[in-house]
Amino acid sequence: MMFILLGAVLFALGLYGAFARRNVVLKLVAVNIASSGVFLVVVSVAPPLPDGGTDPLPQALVLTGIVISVAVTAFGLALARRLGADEGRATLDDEEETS
Amino acid sequence: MIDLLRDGLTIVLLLGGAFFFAAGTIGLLRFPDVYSRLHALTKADNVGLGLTVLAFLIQADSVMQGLKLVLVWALAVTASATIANLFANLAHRQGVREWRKPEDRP
Amino acid sequence: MSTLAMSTLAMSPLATTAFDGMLAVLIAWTAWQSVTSREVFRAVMLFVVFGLLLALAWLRLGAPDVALAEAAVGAGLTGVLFLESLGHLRRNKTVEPPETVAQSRLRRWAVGLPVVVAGGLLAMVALRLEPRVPGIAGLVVRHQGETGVSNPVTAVLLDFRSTDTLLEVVVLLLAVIATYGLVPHGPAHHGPRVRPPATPRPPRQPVLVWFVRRLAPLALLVGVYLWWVGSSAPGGAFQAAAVVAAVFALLRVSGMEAAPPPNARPMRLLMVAGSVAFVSQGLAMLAAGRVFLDLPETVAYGLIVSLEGVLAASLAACLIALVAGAPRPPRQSGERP
Amino acid sequence: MSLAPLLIPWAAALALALPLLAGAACFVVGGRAAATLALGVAVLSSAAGIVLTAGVEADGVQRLALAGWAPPLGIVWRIDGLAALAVALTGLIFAAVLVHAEKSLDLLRGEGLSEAFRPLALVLLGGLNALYMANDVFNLYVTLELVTLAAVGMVALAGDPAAALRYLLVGVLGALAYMLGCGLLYAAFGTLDLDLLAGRVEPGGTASAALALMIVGVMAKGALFPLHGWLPPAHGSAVAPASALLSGVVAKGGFYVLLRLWLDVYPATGAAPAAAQILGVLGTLAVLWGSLQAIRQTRLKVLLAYSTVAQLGYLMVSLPLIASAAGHASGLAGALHLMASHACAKAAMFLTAGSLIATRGHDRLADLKGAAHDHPMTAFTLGLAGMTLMGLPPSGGFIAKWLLLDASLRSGQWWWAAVILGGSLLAGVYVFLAVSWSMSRPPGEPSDAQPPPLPRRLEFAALALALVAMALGFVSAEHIP
Repeated sequence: MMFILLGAVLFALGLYGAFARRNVVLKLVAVNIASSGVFLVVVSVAPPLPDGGTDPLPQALVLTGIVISVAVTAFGLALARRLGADEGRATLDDEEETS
Repeated sequence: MIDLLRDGLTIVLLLGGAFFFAAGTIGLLRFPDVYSRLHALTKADNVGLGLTVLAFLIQADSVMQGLKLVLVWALAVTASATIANLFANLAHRQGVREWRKPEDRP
Repeated sequence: MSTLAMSTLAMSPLATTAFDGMLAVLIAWTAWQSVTSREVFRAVMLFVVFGLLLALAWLRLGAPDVALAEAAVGAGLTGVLFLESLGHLRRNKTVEPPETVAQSRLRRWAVGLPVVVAGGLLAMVALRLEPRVPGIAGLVVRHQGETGVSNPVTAVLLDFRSTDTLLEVVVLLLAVIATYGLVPHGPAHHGPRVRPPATPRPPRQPVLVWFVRRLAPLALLVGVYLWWVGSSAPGGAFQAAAVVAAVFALLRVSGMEAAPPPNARPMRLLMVAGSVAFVSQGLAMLAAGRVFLDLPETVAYGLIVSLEGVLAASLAACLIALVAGAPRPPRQSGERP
Repeated sequence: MSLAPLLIPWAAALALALPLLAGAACFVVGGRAAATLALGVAVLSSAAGIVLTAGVEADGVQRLALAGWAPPLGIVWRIDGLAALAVALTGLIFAAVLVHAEKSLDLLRGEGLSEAFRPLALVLLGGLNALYMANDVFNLYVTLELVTLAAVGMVALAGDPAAALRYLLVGVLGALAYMLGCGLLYAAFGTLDLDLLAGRVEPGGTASAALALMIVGVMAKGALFPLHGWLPPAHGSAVAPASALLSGVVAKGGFYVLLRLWLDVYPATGAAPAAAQILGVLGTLAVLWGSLQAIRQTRLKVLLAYSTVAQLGYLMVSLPLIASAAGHASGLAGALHLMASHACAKAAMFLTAGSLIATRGHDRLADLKGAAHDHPMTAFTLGLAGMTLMGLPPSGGFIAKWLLLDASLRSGQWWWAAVILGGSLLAGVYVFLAVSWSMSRPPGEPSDAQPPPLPRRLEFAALALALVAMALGFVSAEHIP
């Protein structure tokens, strides 16, 4: 219960950061927080087992999700580095002049 | 009887550990510069963690479990010492001066 | 008191709820601070703390496998990745660009309001969810014996739903391929000249070097242990690979390059080994008259453990490559000979 | 003779395994051998699709329980006509694009770019094949992520990290929404398998919310209006062969998953008619907005990218037709025809853009004058593929639009017919713009100037795809179930 709420809060916070932040690295941090929120919801929304344990399937899904999110984050950061090196900027704003 | 004694000792050790953690945290918040803060953190945390590990050690079911606990403590101590050293080094190189009493300042 | 999860069972329901509540508040607070931080370094540090606290939450949810992954992969390795790229961005690129008060207020409301609504709706739906049909946990227990492994999560990942896992391994390899594709090509490359990224090489710190030298073998041992234990207890190839990659990152920051350059062909071979072994094993079963990716009951345990071994090494190579970032530009376009 | 038990498992497994293995090999070794391998694997993948199609024709829909576990414990691949044809057609398009890319990328940017392109393209091909066959909502999530990451990698090859990053961020957020939907569905109905879900889903808040999340997710990934903003910069800035794959094939991945959900799970929620109208309206806006933007563009690749936004809009317009009882059959056939013919035609057009860039160094429409004189075959290809976009007979696009019109009239929703016709007119305008620039002669330039050389294989690769798009006009609708 508590963790479902936490998951929703993290999802909202992460979404907020992903849209409101302009620095690409900050956006990626926020996306990771949103992912964590989603993972929390996915595991804690599944009904508990009769013996009090946790369903292994959502856990497996979340493990897969974690690895995918690391992969995506790593490539996103590589792109952010390239953005900084090539165009000298750290945001995706179109109006920002390149220095 | 022996169980009661052991549990009592665990509680005492845990309370002692908590005291040192609290002291370290207060030091981190209240001390005036980076060097003394590091001092408060590392010293107090290591003793605090040491007492906590000791408290669990006397409750351990097997030798393996005890060894694992000691390993945790040893790793935490060396890691915090290393990191404290790195921080202090960095602060020193960046020219952060150590705090002095107002009357001692040049 | 063998595990933390066991020891918390002894706590009274009230104490558990209080602990969970405090943990949830702390996690939400670090996330809030990280998301609203104007400095990237601060945000990343808070994110690492957030990940460690979240690992605790996973333990409380009875998901120790996820907790390990969160601590090793989520907080540890992702944190290293963020820090590594921070080192490559110039100073003024690591803070949020300034905005006027009106702009930032507009942004706050225009984004904040819909996001709060979205989060609220999600919480409402999730809290009011009524399970109609039970999940597959019972089936997992019934058929776990046929997989040879006693950790149900490993059974799901490497046998029942191995297709997902195969594709996920490929996703990680793909991240490396795509990152390596970012190397500027040939002399016709447009735009400002790309400076080869300078490896962060701080002056040698004797204390750090001492520590890392002693820690590295131990951490490698932990990696091997996590792989081995994965079949019966929390752990597995990904967690193991993350620990090994973290060792590499540590060696890197302390100024010691332990691995061969990630771009070297043996490293590339190692990186693809996991995907290739997984696919080949699947095809071999097909050739043996069974189904793609099937694991016959008699050899399932051996196949899972050996495949996880290859995966651990291969994924570690991929993660190391991702931490190290894109290789330097080819010789003809770089300034240095 | 029954093909199914013997050939189908092999064909299906190889459609995933061969591209992945070849992609890994091309990451380790490069050069001529890798180029040959990549092309060979694309052809084999297409052949596997043809075998699957024949198997489905002979023995009906096939289900393969992967790893030997039936759902809800395991994952199945469902190979129906849609999946089989998609595998066949995708392999074909990849083969043509690889032929083109080997030459054009090296012409564009010197050695090395095609070396990076190859493994990305192969892994993308494997991921797409897995996507077509997947019958499990979470497996679809993993394949969608694989496809998105490969596609972003392709965009980044061209050296526009901002466009790639935007695509990546939208893709990740879409994936999160989608995964949330998966989690809710499993918690409520205890399975992730599409067939089982179709039987178990009951109308209610959970099902509606889960499906809404998943649909928003795939709309973001598939650039379906109004979540299309990332597509034009990404497809417009990528190197042309990459754009051909992205606009031709990858862009339909999102709609493909949407269609799967729509056909299998959505009817059970009882919310389909209302949602269909909403999606149809969004599709209409996509058609209008994408077409008008395309008309305003001054660069060929960006024009083509906006045209993709518009064409994806048609696919959304087909949803209310599919949701109606009377228009279901022809609406579905029309959508599938449109996907197939647009895939080939748009890939062909991007390849011609790539050819023009390779000889002229740019794709500004105003400076394409004289292209038809210098490279008649390329200009012919552009026009031929444009006929499919406009929906002129006898192209594949004509059949598609005819079927959609038929569906909208049958189901009494004449307003969608108006959208389809109006969109075709607008498509006519921008296709005409693209073609007319290349047809016009540059004033005052000596006509005997030596045209820059254009390798034959570039022209043939694009022409082949345009011809396939045309040939799809002769395939009767019954062959696509």
